[in-house]
Amino acid sequence: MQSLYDNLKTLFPLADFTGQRPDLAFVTVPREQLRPLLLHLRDKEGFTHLVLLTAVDWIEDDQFQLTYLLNDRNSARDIGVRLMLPRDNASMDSIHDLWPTAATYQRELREMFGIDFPESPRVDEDFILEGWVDMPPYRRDFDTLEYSRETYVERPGRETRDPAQYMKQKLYPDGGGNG
Amino acid sequence: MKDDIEKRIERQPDDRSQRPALRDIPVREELLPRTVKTPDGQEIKIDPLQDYFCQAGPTVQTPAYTKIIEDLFNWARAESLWILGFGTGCGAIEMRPLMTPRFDAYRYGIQWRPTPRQANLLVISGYLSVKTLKRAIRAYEQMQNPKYVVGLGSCTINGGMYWDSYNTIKCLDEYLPVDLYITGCMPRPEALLQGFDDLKKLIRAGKGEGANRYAENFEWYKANQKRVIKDWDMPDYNW
Amino acid sequence: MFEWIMIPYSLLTLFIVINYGMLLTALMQKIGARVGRRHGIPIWQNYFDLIKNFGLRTSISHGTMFYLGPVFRLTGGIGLLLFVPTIYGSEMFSNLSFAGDLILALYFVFFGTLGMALGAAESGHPHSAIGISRGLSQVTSAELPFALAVFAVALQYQTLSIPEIVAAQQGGIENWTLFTNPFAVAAAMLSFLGSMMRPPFDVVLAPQEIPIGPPTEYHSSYLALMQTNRAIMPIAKIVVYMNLFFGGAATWPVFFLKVFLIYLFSVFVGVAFPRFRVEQSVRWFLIWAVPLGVVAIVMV
Amino acid sequence: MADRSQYPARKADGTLDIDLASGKYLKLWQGPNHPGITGNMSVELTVCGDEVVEGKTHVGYLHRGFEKLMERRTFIQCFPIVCRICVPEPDFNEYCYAAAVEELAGIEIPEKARWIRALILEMGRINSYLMYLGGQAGAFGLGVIGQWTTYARDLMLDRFEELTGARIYHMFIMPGGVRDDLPEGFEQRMEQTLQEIESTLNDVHDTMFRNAVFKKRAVGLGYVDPALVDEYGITGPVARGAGVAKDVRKDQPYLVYDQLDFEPVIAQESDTYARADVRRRDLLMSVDLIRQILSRMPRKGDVMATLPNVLHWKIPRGETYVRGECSRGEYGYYLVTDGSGYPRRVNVRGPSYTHAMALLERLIVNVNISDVAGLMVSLHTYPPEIER
Repeated sequence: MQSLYDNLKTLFPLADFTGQRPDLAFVTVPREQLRPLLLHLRDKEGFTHLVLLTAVDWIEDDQFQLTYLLNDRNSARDIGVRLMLPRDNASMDSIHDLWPTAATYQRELREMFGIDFPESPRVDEDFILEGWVDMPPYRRDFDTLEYSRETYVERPGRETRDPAQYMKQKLYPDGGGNG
Repeated sequence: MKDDIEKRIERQPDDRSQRPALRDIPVREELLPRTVKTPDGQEIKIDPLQDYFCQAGPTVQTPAYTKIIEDLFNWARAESLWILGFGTGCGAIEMRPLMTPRFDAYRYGIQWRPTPRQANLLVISGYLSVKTLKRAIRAYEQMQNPKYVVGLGSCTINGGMYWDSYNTIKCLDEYLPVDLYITGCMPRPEALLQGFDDLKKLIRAGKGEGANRYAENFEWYKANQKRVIKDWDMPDYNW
Repeated sequence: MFEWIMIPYSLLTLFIVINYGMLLTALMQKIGARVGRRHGIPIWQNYFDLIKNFGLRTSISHGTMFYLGPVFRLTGGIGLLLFVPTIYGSEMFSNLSFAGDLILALYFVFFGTLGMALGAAESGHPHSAIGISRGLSQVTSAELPFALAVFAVALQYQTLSIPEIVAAQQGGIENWTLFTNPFAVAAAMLSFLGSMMRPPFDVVLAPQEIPIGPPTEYHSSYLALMQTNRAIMPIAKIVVYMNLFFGGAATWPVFFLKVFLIYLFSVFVGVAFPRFRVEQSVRWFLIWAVPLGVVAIVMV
Repeated sequence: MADRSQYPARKADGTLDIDLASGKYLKLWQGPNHPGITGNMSVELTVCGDEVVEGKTHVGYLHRGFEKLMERRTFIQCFPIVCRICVPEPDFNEYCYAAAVEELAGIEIPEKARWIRALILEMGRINSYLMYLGGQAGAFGLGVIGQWTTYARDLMLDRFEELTGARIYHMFIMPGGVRDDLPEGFEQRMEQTLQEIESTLNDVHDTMFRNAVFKKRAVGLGYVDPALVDEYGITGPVARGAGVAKDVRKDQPYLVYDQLDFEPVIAQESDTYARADVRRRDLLMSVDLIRQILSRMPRKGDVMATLPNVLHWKIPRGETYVRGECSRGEYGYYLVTDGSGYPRRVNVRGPSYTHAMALLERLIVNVNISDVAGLMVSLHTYPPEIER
């Protein structure tokens, strides 16, 4: 993977590179370089299979990370292309013309993270949720427990404990333990 | 179950703060009133929400027969449970062994019906996401009185594994009149057979009046359903 | 010369046939279940379902024809039964048969389907509509070889009265049409498969495609009527086949046995095959069954 | 064959121009409450005559928000719920999640645990394929196959039960290894089960695959052009049915698959019949693989690595993707950790995600209504993988 990274480096201004496994690496790319990089990987390097496209919410530094994971079957290697987006009204250009299935992933991201992909087909239709009136649920600042408490009736009698404390009480009543 | 319902009805109206909506949902355009041109060229006005559904609410159907006949009917109902073939959740996967050689529920008069009109038992097989709850309500209301609901799996009782999920209901009998719960995640076919057997006992004893319970507390059920289903785009009673 | 005693006699026939049909259909389901290594429904299940459906408290109508659909269907079944001699030579059970009842039987075989189509169409359910269009096209193509076979038999025995046809087949198994005119019987039995709503010709009801076709919207009492007909219609149809091709039945035991065997034929085929698409089944009838019928007529 | 000339023209934005009021088209919802649908999803069909003009897949009826729920559970708390994502074959969730966590936490699992994991995965594959065969035959109206295969599946579930204690949700493969060793005499009982399954498969082969009517229905239905395989991210039997020997077990061997000898099963016709046949032969291959695993597995050795105190288990920042070949295709977990005791992001990549959405919507056009169910089953779509 290092060799791949080196000759990619000559072509594109790539940021940090992570060799996760011998057959899996992640590179970070600036937004305007994403499309040429994907095209290069697909056509020149043989990464023809878009495995997944998903997002990670780094709310501390106010960014979304988009991850395009590509797979090259013939030489059995994967590369994940990372891309950082500003978090407020995030928007990204669609790649559904490179891989038709990307449209599905983009619909999900639009709904679950609120990341907009203009000109991606059917991107504004309901995908998973129906009649969702709250903020996109996969964002970190959406508290699912609070939401379900406020929305759904709960049957009385259900209690939850912090497992660490509970097991400590159970296992080490004298208050010791390896915690 | 019944008095449990009444207890809860007493503490209505629910004082929980309704979460503010961040966006409002437009009515789907196939539900908007419109004029269409029929193939033979005449113009007709259509208001789907008015024209496509029957607006009459459910009414309490008291058994109008003598006790003997009602008992006979109850016995027959117990002996022929027609399940609506609607796998709402992962519990549906244990329904398949139930219908096949090892367990063979047909022996007990349990059969599948693919259409709600002919089914008289709605098995909520597992957690209900809001989207499915909407369909389940429609399916239930299309069934004919008397009809029974069996909640299958812990997640129908109190949320089970998904107690903190934002998309699944936690307490099924707030939204549909449940006659019986079968616990487990997921319940084994033996548990299902036992559950159906208990349901038969209930029906024979004349306790399977869920449809009437639904009709009596109709407003309460509807209020609960509408609190959860944010885009309520069907009439209150859609058969 | 019509005798009023006919009426209670025919009703008695009807009663026997209904119960026999109820038990027989359940038995056939059990046999099918055995192929799946199951025990299947209890033999009394049909009665439970019938009582239950009559006992449902609410029912929804979609209009007059919606009511009449099951009624027509039931009329088709009962009419077919009553105008065909059930037991040959028996004063009690030869029913209202008369010269030329063959034509009437042909008509009644089709009658129920038409009524059903009208009724189900009014329910307005798309699955019903699709099922009807499939059903009518398939039944029509399945009726064709049967009609040809019937004409062949009528030509062969020079009569349109079923009792006379049965009479002509008496006196030994070798006199049955089955052996005197095998092509007609072959054509008729193929069309019999098509008319029994079992695989490979059950695309009309096809649960995985259009659950469950025409009866989708039918429930409670309507459904109960149709169940009653489901018990009568096959028996009545089989009675016709039995009389025309298998030498009729002179006593009830023979009747029960022959009906059971003919029914079993369709069940055996049914459990072993997937279902044809509708255009495939129509093509199948036109390619295989109709030529047999033509041959039968030519041979006579 | 409906008249092609009546088919709707495409508008500028690529969508079809369909005037429902013209009476030429009929909108038909297949599902969610429909026996011919796989799982709880729905296809919005627009039909002209008997042929589908346009089909849109609608999912989300089974959405529980796993990826959100896992963000507020510790790593060990996640382990019991991941298997709930996919009912017919839960073990792949457990494996992929466990493998991802181990990779990021730098845990090396004992050798025997790797063998037992492979064994569990193959058993799960057999279950899933048996379900599929029944569904495929049932979609064409041959109900008896479902009876036989479900019975065979019950036998395999018994093996699962004595190994893991559960029928469906096993919760057996946990981070650090597997929960327990094989019980006494497991090999012999497994051998009996495998023989039962093989005999069932012979019956299925005679009744289903040699059946003229089944061939009439299945041959030529849902042809997948091999050129589409990479474009649409097609994996698993659908790809192998199209002649592309795409099998993660061979391409990027995980667990012990590099020590087992097998060849990916492929067919060239790329229609429903070919896919069904690929799955049948793949099932037989799994039976053979289980025999290999049981014979070559190390007899002794522990099955669980020593974990840190799972209640205070923090995993340093990192991200990885772990994949496996499940019965429907490539199953993968994309796991991101941020140094805390909770996963930062988990993304489940189910094969149905591409099969049931983009591919199905493309294949379903011009298909007869009767064949829609058969087509969906032949893609072996399973909605919870799409919506989680």
